[in-house]
Amino acid sequence: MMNIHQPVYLEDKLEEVESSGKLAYRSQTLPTWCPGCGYFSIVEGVSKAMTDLGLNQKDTVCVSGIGCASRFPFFMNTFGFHSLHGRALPVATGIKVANDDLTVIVVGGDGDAFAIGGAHIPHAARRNIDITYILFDNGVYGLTKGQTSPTSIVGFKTTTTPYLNVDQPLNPLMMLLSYGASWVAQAYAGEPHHLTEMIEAAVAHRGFSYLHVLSPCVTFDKTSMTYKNLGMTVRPLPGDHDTSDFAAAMAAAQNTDLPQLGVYFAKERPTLADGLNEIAARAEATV
Amino acid sequence: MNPSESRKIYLSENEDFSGSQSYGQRVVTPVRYSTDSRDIGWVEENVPCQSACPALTNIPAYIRMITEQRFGRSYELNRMANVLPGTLGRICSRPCEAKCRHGWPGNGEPVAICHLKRLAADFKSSGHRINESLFTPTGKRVAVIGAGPAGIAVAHDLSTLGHNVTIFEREERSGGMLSYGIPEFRLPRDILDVELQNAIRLGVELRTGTEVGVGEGQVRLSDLHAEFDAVLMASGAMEATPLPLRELGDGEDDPVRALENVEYGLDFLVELHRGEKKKVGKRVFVVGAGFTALDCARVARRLGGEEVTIHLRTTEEYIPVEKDEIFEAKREGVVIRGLRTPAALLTDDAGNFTGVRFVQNRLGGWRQNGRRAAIAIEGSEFEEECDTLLVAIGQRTINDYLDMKLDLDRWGSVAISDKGMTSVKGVFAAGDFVHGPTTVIEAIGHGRRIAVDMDTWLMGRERRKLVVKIEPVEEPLRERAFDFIPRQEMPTEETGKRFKGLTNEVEKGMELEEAYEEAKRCYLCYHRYTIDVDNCIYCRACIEVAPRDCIKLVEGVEIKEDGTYGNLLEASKWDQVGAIWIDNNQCIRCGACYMVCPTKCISITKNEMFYHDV
Amino acid sequence: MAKTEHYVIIGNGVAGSEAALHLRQRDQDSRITMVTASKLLSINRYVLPKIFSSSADWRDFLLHPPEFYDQQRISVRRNTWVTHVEPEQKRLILRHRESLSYTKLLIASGGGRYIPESLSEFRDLMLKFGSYEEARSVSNALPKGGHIAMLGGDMIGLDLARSLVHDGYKVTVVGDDYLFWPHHVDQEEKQKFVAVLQGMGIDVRSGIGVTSIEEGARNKPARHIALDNKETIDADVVLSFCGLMPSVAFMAGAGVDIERGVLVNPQLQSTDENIWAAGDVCQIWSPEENQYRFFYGWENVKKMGEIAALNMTGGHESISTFQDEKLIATKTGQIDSPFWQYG
Amino acid sequence: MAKNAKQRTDIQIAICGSAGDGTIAAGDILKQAMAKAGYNVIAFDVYPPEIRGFGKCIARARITSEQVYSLKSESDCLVSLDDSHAIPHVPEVCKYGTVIYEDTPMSEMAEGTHISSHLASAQLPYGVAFREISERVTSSARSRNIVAVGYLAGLYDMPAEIFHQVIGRKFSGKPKELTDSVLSAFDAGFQTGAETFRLHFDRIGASRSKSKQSDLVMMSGNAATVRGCLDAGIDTFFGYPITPATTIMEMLAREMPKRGARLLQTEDEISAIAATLGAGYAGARAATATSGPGLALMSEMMGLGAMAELPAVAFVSQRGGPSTGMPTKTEQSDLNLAVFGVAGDGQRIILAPTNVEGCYKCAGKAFEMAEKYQTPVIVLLDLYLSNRYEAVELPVENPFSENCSKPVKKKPGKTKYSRFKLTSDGISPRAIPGDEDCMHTVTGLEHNEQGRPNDQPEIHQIMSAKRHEKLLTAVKHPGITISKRFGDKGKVDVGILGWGSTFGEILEAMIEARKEGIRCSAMKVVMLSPLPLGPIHAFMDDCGEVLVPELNYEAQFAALVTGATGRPVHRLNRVTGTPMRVREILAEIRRLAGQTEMIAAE
Repeated sequence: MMNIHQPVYLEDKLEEVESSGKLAYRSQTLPTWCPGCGYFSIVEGVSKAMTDLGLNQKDTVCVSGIGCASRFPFFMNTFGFHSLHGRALPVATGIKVANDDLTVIVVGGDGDAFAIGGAHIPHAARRNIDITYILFDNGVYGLTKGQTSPTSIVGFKTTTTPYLNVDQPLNPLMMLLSYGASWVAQAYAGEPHHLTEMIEAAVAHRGFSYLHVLSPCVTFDKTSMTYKNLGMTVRPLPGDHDTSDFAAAMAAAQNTDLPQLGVYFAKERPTLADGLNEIAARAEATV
Repeated sequence: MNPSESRKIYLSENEDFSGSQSYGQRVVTPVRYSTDSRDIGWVEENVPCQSACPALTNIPAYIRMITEQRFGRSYELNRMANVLPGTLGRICSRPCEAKCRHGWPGNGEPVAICHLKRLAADFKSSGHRINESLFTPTGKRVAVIGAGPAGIAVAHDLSTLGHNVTIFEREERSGGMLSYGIPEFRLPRDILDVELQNAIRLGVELRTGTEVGVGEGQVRLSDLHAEFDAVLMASGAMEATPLPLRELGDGEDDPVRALENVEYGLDFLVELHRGEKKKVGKRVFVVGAGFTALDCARVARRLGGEEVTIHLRTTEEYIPVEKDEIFEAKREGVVIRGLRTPAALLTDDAGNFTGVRFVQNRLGGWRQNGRRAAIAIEGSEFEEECDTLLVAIGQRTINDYLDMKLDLDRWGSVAISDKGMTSVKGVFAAGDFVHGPTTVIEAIGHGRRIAVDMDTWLMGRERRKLVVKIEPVEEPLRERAFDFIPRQEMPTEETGKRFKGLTNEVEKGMELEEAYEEAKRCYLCYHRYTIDVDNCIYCRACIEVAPRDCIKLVEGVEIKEDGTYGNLLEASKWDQVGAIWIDNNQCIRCGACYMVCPTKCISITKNEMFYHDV
Repeated sequence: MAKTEHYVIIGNGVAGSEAALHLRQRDQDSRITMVTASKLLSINRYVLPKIFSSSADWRDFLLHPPEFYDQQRISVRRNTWVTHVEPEQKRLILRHRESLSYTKLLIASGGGRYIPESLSEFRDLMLKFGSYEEARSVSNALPKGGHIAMLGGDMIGLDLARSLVHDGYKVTVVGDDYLFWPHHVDQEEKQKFVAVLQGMGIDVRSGIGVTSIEEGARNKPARHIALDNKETIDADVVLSFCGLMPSVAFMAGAGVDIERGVLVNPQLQSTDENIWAAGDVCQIWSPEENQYRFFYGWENVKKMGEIAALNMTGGHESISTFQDEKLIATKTGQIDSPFWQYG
Repeated sequence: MAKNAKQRTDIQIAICGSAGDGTIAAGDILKQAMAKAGYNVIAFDVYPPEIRGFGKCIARARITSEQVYSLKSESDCLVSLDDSHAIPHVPEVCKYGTVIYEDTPMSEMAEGTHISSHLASAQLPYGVAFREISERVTSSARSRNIVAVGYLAGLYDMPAEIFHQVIGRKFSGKPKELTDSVLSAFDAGFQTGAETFRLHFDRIGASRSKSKQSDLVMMSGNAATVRGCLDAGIDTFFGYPITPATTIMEMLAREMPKRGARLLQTEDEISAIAATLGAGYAGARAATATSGPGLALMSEMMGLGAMAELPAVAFVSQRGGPSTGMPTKTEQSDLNLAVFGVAGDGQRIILAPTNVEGCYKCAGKAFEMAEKYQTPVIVLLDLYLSNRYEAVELPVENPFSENCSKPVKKKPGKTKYSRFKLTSDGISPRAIPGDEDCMHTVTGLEHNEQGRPNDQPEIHQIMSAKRHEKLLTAVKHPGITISKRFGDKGKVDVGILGWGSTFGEILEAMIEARKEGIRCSAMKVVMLSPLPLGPIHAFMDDCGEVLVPELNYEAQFAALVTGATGRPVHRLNRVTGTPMRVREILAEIRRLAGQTEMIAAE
């Protein structure tokens, strides 16, 4: 906390925020998440990233399913689609296929993604649809008041695992890497600066980009993925990490005890649109 | 000064004293000294007790020391601003308590700041040693006229700054009004004398029994001016204001001085404390509304006055005396009657004083000093009998004893410049001598500022400057439950025992436990909670745990003319929320937000404002 | 169209209630709000002594039934304290931090029990008898035929004493300075009136002071009083009746003139043109006597409520007729006082 | 309490706050404690869909000495934990009723935003420093709700020690400091309440009569459902969280492992019902629980269950629809989905209890029926019933049979086992994996007696008939009342036909109407598919007019009855998301009884 004795003057800060333009990406509705929720950093991160990338609000669609994180589109001043539980990716696929020029950002939680919607992710990833999937992982069901989720740790006590969770949690990074996602990274809600950088890079990536965000649930998780625990364990990926090395990415993704933040893997390859264009081209060729 | 100018001072490298805390390249404690108008403005606005104190006593700091049981340190923190803590802890007029955040609507009662000051003095160890930071001797010589609170404060400060000081005092003892005006049952003399002695022990020469004037055996101002590098006038306001009687013709003698059993309260007290034997009759009237009037009445009760009545021009509501003091006087049997002004003093055929003719008043408009005017009602005169009359309607300064002509202001007091100097180069003035009768703490506070001005003039550069020392605090030091501790009452002597002599102190002092409890009540307003906007994710976790309406979604802030901040402009819509900000005016320093912030973007700093040696 | 007035009345005693009625009669379109610290609608406090002789609940002491207020469109904000008045903004700040704006304000907050400073340290050992709740706690603390000691002996207290003696309780009055307050009686008259009280069965100890009040010993009545003539009194309940102290603490800093009470002209208007005062809280300028003075007694207070209402709605009437304020020895050898005459 | 022991008790207390104020938790402690103290309690909580945020929560509890059937429309006491939400509810407080509110708000309030300015003259104000008391005792404002409960208990002379037990149990397993802190908040509130000068006239009087043997237990409809499952010997449960059914799984998750039974939270409703059918196939008593949207997802699997004749129990707690609708509001609009929501002719058994005790009965009987009739059984609850609390008396003896499966009588090995053998009652003897020589395959395809896929016209005709006819015998299933008539016997002017949670209000309205001299009676129908047509016909024959009140817009039950009987009925439909009001039903009864002028006279 060496910045502690740097003076902070409200007037200067307000001026800075005002002139950055990030407020233009927010809707007028105050987010309804529990105070302290890591999900607040979504709006903050996406707004800042969109500001920095200079994205036009009207050309952007935010899509989500059902869950705490999926409230996100309501708090953004962009096009939004709040769809059904687990079905955000199919909706986003439809939008992207219909209009390739749109920037589509899908936001979801761990339950929405890996439980009911688990079947959809592999397909979105392998098709390399040019969308950004920001997954806020808090390891618990918040909207239904605290049940176990696919990323809950073994030994986690919830209302449906009163004798402690015995199921191994998923490793989403390894899953996504193995599903063939072309850009995979990890960030932490407690480090908003880094999160913003990652969102910027994810949106800038051409193809399916998956950003895994560790985000504490302050209401239903007092023991495992808390700010305190994560704050002590997260660290950056080593400086010499090679983002084109799949094996290195898989190896880094295995370290779940000390989650590493940064870009694990990035590789350009043809997108769904490219494929559709290619099919169109082949079809044309048969005429 | 426009805001940008006052802020530039802070930006200049020379004014940042942080370097003085370094050891090699490593900063030992991340302390910063700021002279930025926004930081000074913050303290003035947010530490209401300190800014209400004419001496700028660092009140939260010394109260905090009491909770840490460091009474000596607490006493020293007091002494940095006010050289007589044990004394002021008993008789201060407490402008701080009137402004205390704990006393704001809805917050309960103010912290007993004054009593705590006394308790720090009471409880400090018998082996306590005083800290002074000393400058090297300058060889300059300064004469101080008057050993009252202002004179003592200046003498002390100038002596630590390395100057050679001599005090000239008319009376046999130093202390001025403290020694001669305040009764011992409010201020024991052993405590006063030790503190006075400590204030001037660093090489100050005290010449008591030495009167400045033009008469035989008196010291002349012009001689002092010639002999010393600088002279300070601090002879106070020791002349009683004459009683204006409606029915007194022009040129008639002042009947207060002419009649037996009629006397000015100030003279009554001064003579009493010089050791003269004073007597009062059974039925005593006191006219006047200040501390002196109250003291006269209470002394009169102790000297055998059975029916002691204070007569006010206005009403109890509007007199500048602590409510506690009024209550104690009433407990001692003093009666207070309002809305009456003496019109004439009555005598019998033999010319003996028999009573007073009063005129009934009604309340008039507000006067500039925040008091009410009283307007006499024509034809409403009535008479009341009494044996002794004490008149204590005010005091004034006199300067006709000087052999040099000093320019006067329109109220007849000596005029001084921004830099404390009179119209004569090298002659300064401080305290009641300048302002007329005020309070002890105002005299001390003014004295300290004049001392800095005198030093600057003597040395040709500023060697002491008002700064804010900003220091990080690791954790909140309070709990919300502390806010519900009731104000601890000062135990007082039983009324029956009070009248055994004049020296039995009425306020008996608190027990150690009560002192801790009272100290815990302090909000520690000098703690400043700041949000790092860059790192904030606007999650409102802090607002959720806030005990009151103290953290706000903000879209702007008022900037005042002097560059300090005014009110926060709150935002209700998400796209206008520029920052989440802590309204330090509402903040009661419970620390709940600090504990809960997920991105650790809230920091606490201790902001202490004082005169710093450059 | 003229702006609708909002009359706010602080206090729901006789003056406040009377004023509310007259305000409604005079101004049908206005809003009327009464603010009171009590949890109850206005109680007829003059019949409170009946609490000792009947099993009635608070509804039987109401001045008007709840429906009355609904019909008259008078909102009574109970359990509500005013902490200060801001005449410039024309609003009140309530203790629970809500504001309440008015166009015209009537202060009828009455008087609270005054305890002389010399007795203040025994404050907690003396019960109050101003409100229904206080009266109920006195009646709960007093066993059948029990002994009640009254310090002071003002007319309010003597009224209660009369009633208690009638109901078979033992009453001792210890008083000198405040005996017969607010009537001024000289020593000779005092002797005469004390004799009347004695005749009623009230034990009056005149000219004697109280040294201390303590909790009673085991198996003794709850209170033990030591007198300065070395006598002692054991009583179940101690009440002090040393006159009233106007309840004006909330007016501090408002800029409206106050001495002991709110200072008003004979039209009951204070020094703020939108603020009036009536009842035991106001000190009225008396041109004849050239001074501000209090007027007590049911008839007077009621009249003040009416006149305040008249003047708040545009009238210009002065307080002129008052009940005779003298303490009277009646032909039948009894005594009478405006305090004891109520409807 | 002894001083009022002879007085009847009928007090309704409403606690209103914002989500996050602990309103529901406060109401829970109150009703648990009062049931434990021996009172009849009916309670129902209303809360918003967000976890936190700013939605309104109300917990209402009616505490009585006599048996009653619904909440009153007027409460005797309102506790406000959030004035903005509570102010609209002030008018529901009766004359001389009390309003208890926060007297030390956190911030300055605009004029008219404090509840004290909204009280009618005849309502009694009790301002309490909830926040300050909580902060003083626990250093945090979080326990305001507990202080409020304590205050209520103190004010109404409720037994503090029972509250202590309830709080202790509620916080068991939590750190001791937390429990102590909550208890001290309760005590501080209690003391304040006990010291408060009382102006109100309603008192906690006698508890319920001691005629019955066992203790009353305070439980919600969902809890009773769970008890029914457990008493019926549930083996497995698969579920997916959805309001308002989630608590069934939560409670089972606590209880089942204790008995060696297994519960799994699956990834969605589709896999939940699939797993339930799989477990049923394997011979387990298996169930799932969901709400309307989940039932919609399960429709496909329900069809499989009907086709493959697999036992499964689905508890469906209805909420406001269609689609996501109003997750925390009650409605009875999934009747059509439950009855008709399937691809093809896929009838199944549907039970709809009318009160908390009925939840227990229907839950247990559902397992018997599923097993006996080899079909999915839907127990149709709704949010008002799931979350409503009543003090119920559970039978001392377990009323459910352990095994109702029609056993395979043939000696194994002699003839080939036909899983779907045609019998006179349509029920085939059923074997499960593990039974010797009874191997077979179940399928969603149409199949013959052996279970082999077969789409011959006559097979589909015969098998369809078999699957429907076997269900008709369910109306005679022993030990369950599937319909019942209340009120006047013989010919009546007005008859009210009701189902589900609304029947409580129907009963209260019918009782009121009879007091007014209207001849009327009411009939509840518990089995909605297949309908008990005999009793329904008999009832309708006796009634001049028939009224069907229900909480849906489309009059689904009225249409069902009309369709089945061919007789017209009067419909009364409300979709406010709240229970139907007694006075609305009463007004309709009066109207139908030709007494409209009486209403006008009022």
